[in-house]
Amino acid sequence: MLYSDKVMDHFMNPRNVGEIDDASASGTVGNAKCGDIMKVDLKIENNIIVDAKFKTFGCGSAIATSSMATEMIIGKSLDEALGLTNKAVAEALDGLPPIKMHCSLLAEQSVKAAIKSYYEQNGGIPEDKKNLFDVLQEDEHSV
Amino acid sequence: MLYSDKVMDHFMNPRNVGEIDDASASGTVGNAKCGDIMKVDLKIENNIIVDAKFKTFGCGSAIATSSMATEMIIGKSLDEALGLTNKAVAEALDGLPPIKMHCSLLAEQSVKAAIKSYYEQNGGIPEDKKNLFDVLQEDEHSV
Amino acid sequence: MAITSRVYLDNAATTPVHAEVIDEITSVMREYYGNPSSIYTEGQKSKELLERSRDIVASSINAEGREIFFTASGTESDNWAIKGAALRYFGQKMHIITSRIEHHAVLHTCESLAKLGYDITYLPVDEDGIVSPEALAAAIRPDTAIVSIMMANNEIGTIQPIKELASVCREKKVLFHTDAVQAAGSLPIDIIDLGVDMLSLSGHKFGAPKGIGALYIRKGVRINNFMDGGGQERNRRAGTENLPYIAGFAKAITISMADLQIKADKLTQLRNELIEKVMNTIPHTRLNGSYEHRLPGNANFSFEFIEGESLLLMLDHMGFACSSGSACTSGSLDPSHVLLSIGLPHEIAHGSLRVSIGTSLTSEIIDQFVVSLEQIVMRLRQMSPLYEDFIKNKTTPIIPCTKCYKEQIMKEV
Amino acid sequence: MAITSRVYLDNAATTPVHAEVIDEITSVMREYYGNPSSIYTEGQKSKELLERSRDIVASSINAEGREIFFTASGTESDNWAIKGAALRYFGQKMHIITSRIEHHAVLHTCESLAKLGYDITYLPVDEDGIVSPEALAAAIRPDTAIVSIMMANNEIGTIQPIKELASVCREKKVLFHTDAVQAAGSLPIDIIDLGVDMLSLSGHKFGAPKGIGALYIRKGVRINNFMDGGGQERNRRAGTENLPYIAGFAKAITISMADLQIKADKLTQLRNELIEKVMNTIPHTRLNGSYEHRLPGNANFSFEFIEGESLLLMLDHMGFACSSGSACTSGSLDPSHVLLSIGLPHEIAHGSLRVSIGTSLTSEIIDQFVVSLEQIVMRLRQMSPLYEDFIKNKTTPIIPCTKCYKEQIMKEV
Ligand SMILES: Cc1ncc(COP(=O)(O)O)c(C=O)c1O
Ligand SMILES: Cc1ncc(COP(=O)(O)O)c(C=O)c1O
Repeated sequence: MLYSDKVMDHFMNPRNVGEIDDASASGTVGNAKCGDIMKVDLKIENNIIVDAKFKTFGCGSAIATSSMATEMIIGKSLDEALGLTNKAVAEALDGLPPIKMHCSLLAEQSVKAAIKSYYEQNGGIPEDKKNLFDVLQEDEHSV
Repeated sequence: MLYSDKVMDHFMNPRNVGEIDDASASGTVGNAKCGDIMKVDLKIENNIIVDAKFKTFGCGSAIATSSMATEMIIGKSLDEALGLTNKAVAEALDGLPPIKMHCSLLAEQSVKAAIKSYYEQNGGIPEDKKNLFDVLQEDEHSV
Repeated sequence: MAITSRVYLDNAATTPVHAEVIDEITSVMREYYGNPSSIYTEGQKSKELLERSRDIVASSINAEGREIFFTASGTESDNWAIKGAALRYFGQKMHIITSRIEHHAVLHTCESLAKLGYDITYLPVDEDGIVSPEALAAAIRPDTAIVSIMMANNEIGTIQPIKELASVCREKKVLFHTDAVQAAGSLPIDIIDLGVDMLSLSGHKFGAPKGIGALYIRKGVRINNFMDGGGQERNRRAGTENLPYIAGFAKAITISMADLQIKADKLTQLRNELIEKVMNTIPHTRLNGSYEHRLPGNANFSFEFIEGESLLLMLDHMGFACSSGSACTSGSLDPSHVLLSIGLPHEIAHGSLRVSIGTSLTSEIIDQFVVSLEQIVMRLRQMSPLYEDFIKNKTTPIIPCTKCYKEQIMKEV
Repeated sequence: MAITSRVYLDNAATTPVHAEVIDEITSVMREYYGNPSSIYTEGQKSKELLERSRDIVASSINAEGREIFFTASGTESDNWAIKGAALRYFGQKMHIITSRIEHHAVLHTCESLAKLGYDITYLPVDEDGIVSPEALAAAIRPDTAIVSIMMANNEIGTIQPIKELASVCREKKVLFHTDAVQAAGSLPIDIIDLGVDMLSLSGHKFGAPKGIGALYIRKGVRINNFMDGGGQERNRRAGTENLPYIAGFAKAITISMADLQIKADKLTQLRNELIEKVMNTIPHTRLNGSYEHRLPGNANFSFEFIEGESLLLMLDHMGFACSSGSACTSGSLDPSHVLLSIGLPHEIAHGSLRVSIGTSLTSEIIDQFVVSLEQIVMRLRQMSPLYEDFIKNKTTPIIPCTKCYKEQIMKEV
């Protein structure tokens, strides 16, 4: 198979699809031109992500990584969530075909974009965290 | 099949193989370098070819055309034998593969070479026949 | 909801090998092992079957045996035709004309020639995917070595006016090649009528296995060899002949040509039914390609707001095998060059679906398919941030909502 | 005198397809129709078989899966390796080195590159047909793009010192390709040990059908694509994959590698018996090629005073299928370039016979064969004007009359 069973499970039965009406922050990366967009809404309380929902326009692995990434950050502190890497998401899915690795980048980026916007609305990005958001420029996909 | 039944018959059971001890004339054309040599001995009485024998080093069609050509000239006058063309030999064999047509040229040439040598030993080539021997120069095979 | 038996709707990608063709290939593998170049009995037996097969293929496109050269694929036929013609005039005629919607076997061949210094003109197509003979005439230059325009497109099924295009080339004395890989088995091919110089075929599009093709080269047309080596195929295509597949190719072309018109009519009717049902059921759907000049078995849709690969995966899960022009299925970032060339914006091209049907399709299966398709498209739209924006009135859709299909037809006919 | 069952002694030309391979191919044709590039179930199932087959082929020559690329023939592998390497350096490195005794798939490829401006060095061989590593070292220039020397010769069976030749190239940092089409199935191939950059294989020499080959390309080696088009074979060899034959190729290579040494020993013994009997029975006979560095199944003789095609035809009539380097069987005026390159005069080269045996040969059949061969050679000599000249003492023979064989061996070992 092209994808692992875990990818197929998260693709066919994605967790956390949807929107959060009173989201604390939201991040969107990718663009339709390139064939993938991911939007993530976060509900943050006391620096803890208490809920996350996503919507994704994209291929099987884009949807599966969106699902897995939201699963991985719910219940985590912002610092922990900022530590989420695309590699970790892909590994949690039992791997992705090499050609699909860029889709997992999208998941990492959208979470970071949401947290960045949360910081910006809440007193600015802490100086020691600024470099963590470099990844948002790394990929041609970023909006 | 590569060859017609008639070619195969004349190849497997060639007529007139051998030498004529008291040949009136003999002609050899081709060379070993090119992979085919044909030698024909003629017994001529009163301008009639009463016997013909050949030896041939060459491929299937070289042997078959040698056999057929000798068959075709036995009992013929020299004038008639000089009219033997490679096309006629090939046709009498129900055709040859295009790539093998040059082998039938060898048969025509060797008969002409023998008759030429007969003329040369018996008062020279008649003026009106000279052009008939042009074919002996035509082919790079000629000795 | 997954159906038990699978429905194969990707006949443009490849077809199952016909049962009779399998039998033919198997028996040739068993009984004809002689090398056709060998002069002994086994070799000559093989040679005879080879030439018989060649004559069958030739007569099915109204050509002569000596104009048919067997190759190992449609790709090889395309490579040979174009590189063979171009390299023959290396240093003299360094211009090649093709279209923007050719198969990669043609486009990438042209690109590799460009690296050797050739200048390539990629003719545009209209929104139906059609190349204009006038545009071709205008593009031909004194140094044009070859023109290559496909007979029918593999994604959107558009059929080109090959006869007109070939006549432009004949008038200007430029070689004309057509990739008829998708056409063969669906459309009648008469090379005398078409007036082409070269024509590519591939067996696996009409019931032969993958790995056998042919190139028609009109007698008198001289191009360089592509496969250099032994003297096979009258010194023009080297390599020991693949006799089992060649015999299978002949068998498959015979079968597929046998009741071509009946099959084509049936396919067209089923295809139209499918198109009608899909377009009437799913809003914001577009039919890509020409309605009129279209391969009988081809339908190609774009569903706005969703991406093609996820659509394919879900269809597969439901038991349907289809294809997409989505970038993700090809491993590139850009979606199908064909869909972009007929003017689709990237986001619409990403959400495309090609359904290429066979004659075993029924109205019942079409209905099952459309039900599944509708569910899947709805599901993916519910997941799509683009659809959310549209629903929240933040954007207006690119593909109109309803009756798009009928409007489209009205415009065309 | 014709025997009833035929004896096939032309395994170097092609081998019958192995029964197990036929079954494998047939079942793949039946059960794997999905295009390996398709993402749905049928496609992925095909893809898995494709990759499994690739790994099998890889491990049989001690390579990695990603170093194996399937092609449609040995000819294609040779074309790709040489053109791919040469064209990558078009305009920069315009020199190619090969040997005089390569297969036409290599020689004609070089000739077609010569037309594009490449300079070709054809290394000479010694009387056994061996290329000297020193001569190769001396021929390499700063602008040498690739060296191609075959592993074993298809006519005279001579095995080259590939390891030494490859090491010369590695030292001088020049790409080295070897055509191992004749070697595979007869000799062990370990690409790590050999140290080659590229290696060509063809299935029909070891029980797969004609029309499937492979090119090993060492990881890290970059050459241009030859077959341009779709993204198959990791974007390096376009064309929908011929899965039935690919699976058959893997099966055949597995079978042929299984008891390679046992088979090779058996073939060598039978081959030596054959050589001994032929040489002791028929005067003025020469064994062509090396006695020591020789493919186990190959014997190649020249019979003075006679021509090869007539010999083959008569042998065929007697039930034996063999081959010759006679000009007449190739349709040219010159006999085999291989026989001329090892120093045979034209007239001796014309009278050559290649016997390439399989393991089903027995001493009994060898005896029958030698009886028939002797009769035929005698008959043709009786018909030959060259023999007449010799008998009449007009000429001296080129090949000594008796014990030629024993003298030959003594000289070699
Ligand atoms: C040494 C050698 N190289 C290349 C080839 C060509 O292989 P194929 O017939 O598969 O094209 C052959 C046999 O035909 C061969 O013997
Ligand atoms: C239009 C067109 N040309 C060329 C090809 C290549 O044919 P093959 O897969 O036989 O190489 C295909 C299909 O793959 C095709 O659809």
